[in-house]
Amino acid sequence: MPILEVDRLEKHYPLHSGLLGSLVGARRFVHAVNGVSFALDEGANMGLAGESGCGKTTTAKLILRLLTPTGGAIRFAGADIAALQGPGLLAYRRQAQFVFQNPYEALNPRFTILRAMLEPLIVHGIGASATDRVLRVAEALQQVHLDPPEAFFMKYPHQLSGGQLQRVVIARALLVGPSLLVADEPVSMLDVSVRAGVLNLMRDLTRRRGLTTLYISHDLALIRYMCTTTAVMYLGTICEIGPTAEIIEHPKHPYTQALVAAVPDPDPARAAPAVEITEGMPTPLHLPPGCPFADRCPKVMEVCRRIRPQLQPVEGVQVACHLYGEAH
Amino acid sequence: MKRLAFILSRLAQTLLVLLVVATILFLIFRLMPGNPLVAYLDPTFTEEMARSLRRQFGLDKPLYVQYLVFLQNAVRGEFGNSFFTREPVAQVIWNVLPNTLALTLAALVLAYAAGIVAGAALAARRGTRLEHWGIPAVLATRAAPEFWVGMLALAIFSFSLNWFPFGGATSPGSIYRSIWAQLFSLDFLHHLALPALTLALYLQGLPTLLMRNSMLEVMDEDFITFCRMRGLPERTIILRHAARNALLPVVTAFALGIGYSIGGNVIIETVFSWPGLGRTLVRAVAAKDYPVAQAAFLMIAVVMIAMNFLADLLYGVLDPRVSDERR
Amino acid sequence: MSDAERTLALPPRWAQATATWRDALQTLVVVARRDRFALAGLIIYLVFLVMALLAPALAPYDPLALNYLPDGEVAANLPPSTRHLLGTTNLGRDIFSQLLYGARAALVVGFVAALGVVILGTIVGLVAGYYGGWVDGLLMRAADVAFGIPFLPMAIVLVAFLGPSIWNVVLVMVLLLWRDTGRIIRAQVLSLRERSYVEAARVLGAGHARTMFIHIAPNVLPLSFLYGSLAIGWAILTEASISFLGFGDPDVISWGFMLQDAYNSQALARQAFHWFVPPGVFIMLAVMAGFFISRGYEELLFPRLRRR
Amino acid sequence: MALLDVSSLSVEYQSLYGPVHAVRGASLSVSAGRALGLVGESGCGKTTLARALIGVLPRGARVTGGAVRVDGTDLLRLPPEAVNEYRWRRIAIVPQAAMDSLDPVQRVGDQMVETMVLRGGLTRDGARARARELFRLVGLEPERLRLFPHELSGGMKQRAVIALALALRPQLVIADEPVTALDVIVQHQVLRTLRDLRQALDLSLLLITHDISVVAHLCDDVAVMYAGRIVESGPVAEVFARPRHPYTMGLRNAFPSLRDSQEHLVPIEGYPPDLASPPRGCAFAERCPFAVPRCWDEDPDLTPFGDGLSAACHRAHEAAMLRDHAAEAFERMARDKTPVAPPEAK
Repeated sequence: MPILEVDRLEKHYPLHSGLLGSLVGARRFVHAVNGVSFALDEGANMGLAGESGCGKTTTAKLILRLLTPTGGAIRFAGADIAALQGPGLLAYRRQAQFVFQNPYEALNPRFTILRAMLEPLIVHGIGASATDRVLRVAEALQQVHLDPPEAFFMKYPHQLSGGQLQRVVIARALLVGPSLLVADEPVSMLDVSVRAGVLNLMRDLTRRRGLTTLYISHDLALIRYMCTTTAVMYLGTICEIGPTAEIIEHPKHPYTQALVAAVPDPDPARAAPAVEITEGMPTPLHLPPGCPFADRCPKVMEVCRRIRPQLQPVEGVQVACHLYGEAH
Repeated sequence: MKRLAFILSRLAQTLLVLLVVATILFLIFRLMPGNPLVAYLDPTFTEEMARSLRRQFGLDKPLYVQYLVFLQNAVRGEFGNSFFTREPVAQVIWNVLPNTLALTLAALVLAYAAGIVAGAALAARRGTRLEHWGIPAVLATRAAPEFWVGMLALAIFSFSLNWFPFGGATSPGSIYRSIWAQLFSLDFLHHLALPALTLALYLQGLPTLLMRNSMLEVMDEDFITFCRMRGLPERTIILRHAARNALLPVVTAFALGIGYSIGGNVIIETVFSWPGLGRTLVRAVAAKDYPVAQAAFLMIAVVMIAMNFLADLLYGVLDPRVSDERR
Repeated sequence: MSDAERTLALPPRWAQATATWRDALQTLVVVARRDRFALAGLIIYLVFLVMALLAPALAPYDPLALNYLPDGEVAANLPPSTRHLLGTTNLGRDIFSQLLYGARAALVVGFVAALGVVILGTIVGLVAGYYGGWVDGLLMRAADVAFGIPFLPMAIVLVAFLGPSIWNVVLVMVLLLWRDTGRIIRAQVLSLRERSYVEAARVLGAGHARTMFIHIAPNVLPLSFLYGSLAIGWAILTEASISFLGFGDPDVISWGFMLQDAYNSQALARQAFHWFVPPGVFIMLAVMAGFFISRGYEELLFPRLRRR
Repeated sequence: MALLDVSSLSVEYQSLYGPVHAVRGASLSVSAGRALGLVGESGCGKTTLARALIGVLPRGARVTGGAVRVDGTDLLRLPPEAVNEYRWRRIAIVPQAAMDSLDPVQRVGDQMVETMVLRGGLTRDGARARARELFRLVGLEPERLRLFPHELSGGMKQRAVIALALALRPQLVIADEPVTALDVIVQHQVLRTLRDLRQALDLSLLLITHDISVVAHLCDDVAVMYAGRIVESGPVAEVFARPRHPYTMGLRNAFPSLRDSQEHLVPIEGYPPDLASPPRGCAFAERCPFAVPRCWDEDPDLTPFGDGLSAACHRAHEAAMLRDHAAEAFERMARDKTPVAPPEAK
């Protein structure tokens, strides 16, 4: 049974247009996440790719219960997490942890590293004594190669570099012994020369502990390096999902094709064939009844504007596109 | 269309605030210790007379009826008669309102014109001696009590040098054909000068400091750097790009500043015996003349909230981002 | 060295939460060192504090007592002399002694009102900014209304109804002035809430109260402190204004009361500058001290405004 | 002769903790019609360098040495009004924060017209016509000239700023991280617009970026910057295929590639040095697995190696051998956190 099941997940935000607007106008909604489904087996990892505004970060925050869904369900080990309250929620928070995009902001500027690391132990009541907790923190810091740990204890976040901070964030997430780790653009704020170190560290630690991992990134190259499965999101829906290698080498959905073609390659010899689509994703405000990508799609058909395509198996992956459907 | 919606929503908000302020006022005057009639009722009045008076003022009805009557009267501008002079309250208020508006607007215009120029100058002279001592000097004008500055001004310019009158808005015995004739008479302006300058001296601190901070901030913005990179003349950069953007927060402050200044009028008008709303309020409260006090207070609130609303609209015109804002 | 030994070698402060108060005081020292005006502000407050505490010992006369000349006449309207450093009032009271006692009213009103304003404003701002939604809407509409009330007129009306006492003056200020601090703190909390560390606190299991008071509050307290030092000035100024208008506490000698006394006793016409100049200067100094300290603090918090 | 020739440029700025040496004797040149990519990590001084070229440094920063020659004239020696002859007419810049580079309260078109009237001597009508033409050139509908900046999307703002940069027909455009804030697909399209413009207008381009792939995509030459200096430069294909500086070698292994499934990333251990107190020797020595004692004492100069290639490394002559060991050596250094013993040099 999969450990994490996301089932037709939806998150709609009401759009505020002032006191008067809400009285006269019909309420409008931003459809940030609009029917996302996927499942992760224990120990599996998946990359969630897409441009900014496609709903990938919202999906992550829904899974972590930082937001509550407006539709659909998220089941962790079979239980719906939307209903969790109090001790149940606390228990779930021990299971699901997050690595933030911006390590400079993920640590409270007024807490020392030690204090920040002790916080989850205090909240969850982990550790028999103060000394025991400090020892756990020291061990966790060592695991992310911050050695010797006590050299970092009394430091404030602004005294560390981005790479070191992200290691602290990872160590803190692992401190409570989670089984699910979600990482939102874990290296995009870091200098290029230290990115590889953090990526390798995350790969080693999650594999060794058998963690279920969800990486969220706009960078397909990073996802290829880190993940065996990939889902591509567009305007709040998954348009293609399957084994990473297949998706990147033989993208099926026109959007995936455009996305893959747009990635510049460090090797000038391997220029990818360009795929023409119009610039800029629309805001998820007026969702067309048909395929969300129809307006920008170079291969758009009449049916695309009427019927929203569902994910269906095509050559080892799942694609939501009418090009691969039965005749309409 | 968007702009109209913006204006309407601001208007709705403004009216709501006004309603709440009026309600608070009503409650204060009805629920505070001491019935509004206590001051009016003489101990020699008989119980019978007191009851008939209560009926006359509507105080025998339930509170919500009194409230509705109050609102209705407020909208119509009916506030009854003064307890003491027996004049209709509306008359009292209308007589002094032009004086207050003249004083406030004169002072505000002076203060903001001077403040914006001074603030821009302070920003341009960043790091110089002018800035080093100029800012504490401006702070001193904000810290000095208005009434004390007014007292000094009176003692020096009126009592000692005899340049200006000791107080009031017109010389005793002056008669004018219309209110406009009065407002633009030399005599009136002579009376206005000292209080308006005193008030302006106090008010200029806020726009001066804000304009300076705002200019400094804008001058560090990327789009100003980009103007420099394009080699635009410094004058154009400062006047057309920096100052226009820097003015935005000053306009917001103008809105809030009006609040403080109208409130502050209470003080200035008292010092200079200026026959305005503020002095009327102070005297009415001191004399427990509740109908006048209530009306004067409400009028001050109306003027203040209305000016806030106008400043809001002005901001919407100056900054194209505001009326489009979606949140 | 074993892990346990290493732990024990740590400084004893290791488990301390955050040193907000120590930070605030340390920052104050830093501010005073960097900025001569801020240092001047601190010194002004210290001098006033000494004046207020030692007023009975320092004052040569009872500030409310009528003094008589050796010939039995009331010592009214005397110019400054060695007997009466700043002369006497029209009723023969010693102005210098009144000035010393006035520091008491100023400091009590200033500090108590500022503390109240900042505590109320900070809590409102924290709660509104953190919870958002209807809680925020309600609190911010309340702030709008507070901004829609003309401050000084309302203060006069309330004090007139509640009775002329120094504590009513303080109460009125707290009721009306929390709005500025509240709005600023809310804006700050809104921006902090977007920072990942607040979300991190939630993901790590902290509840709402813990997130608000342990994780967010230390980050807005410097701002509260800044507004607090400004509020001291406003409160002193407001108390003076209310006293000047004649709604002050008749049993408490304040600088505003002295000015009212002078104004109503034709001191202006008599050119008795020795009577009405000193109290005004003292009010100004007290208010400026607050401005200077907050400005030094502001430059430290928002380096963009730094003069260099 | 090179269109732009920067030699030994140094820039420092005042911080609270004393002077920071942001650019420390950087040299590079751009020939007419060529595109040079300047790559480096954040904080390496590439943006400061660009701002020194256009002559608008941040407050507190000043040029402390070197020369910036355009067609042989040293801009740093010219009086300010003479510099304006070059600024925007010969060299224009698309700044790093292009998103925030337009005045928020003025229409985009007015800002373009203003520049052309005040700096290019055009009439208002002439400027308006040219603005429409420029907008079409960068792929924007001319109707959008009437909009305010906040009404444009990120990609459109970027294009508008590019159009503004082309307003006075410059020969060289400096583009500082022109696509960093944009989404992948928009990024791709803006880059293509830049490439098309370069061909159509015979522009020279100085492209500043942290992303090696973008350089590979768009540029003829590349200069690699580290800690305020250029450590290696030359034709793109040559430098990436056969890097001579260990930093470039390290970077090559530190990026994931989309089209390579079997790779293993190797980080460069450590962090760039603090430029408030730059090291005496080679700034990269601390992170370099091949550092020899000389590297710690003596800062190597940028030395030409023929074919337009230059590198600043004491061991550049052994580059071929070092390259073979690079992945392994960086890996070992990352694991052991100490410089590995350098392979014996003969």
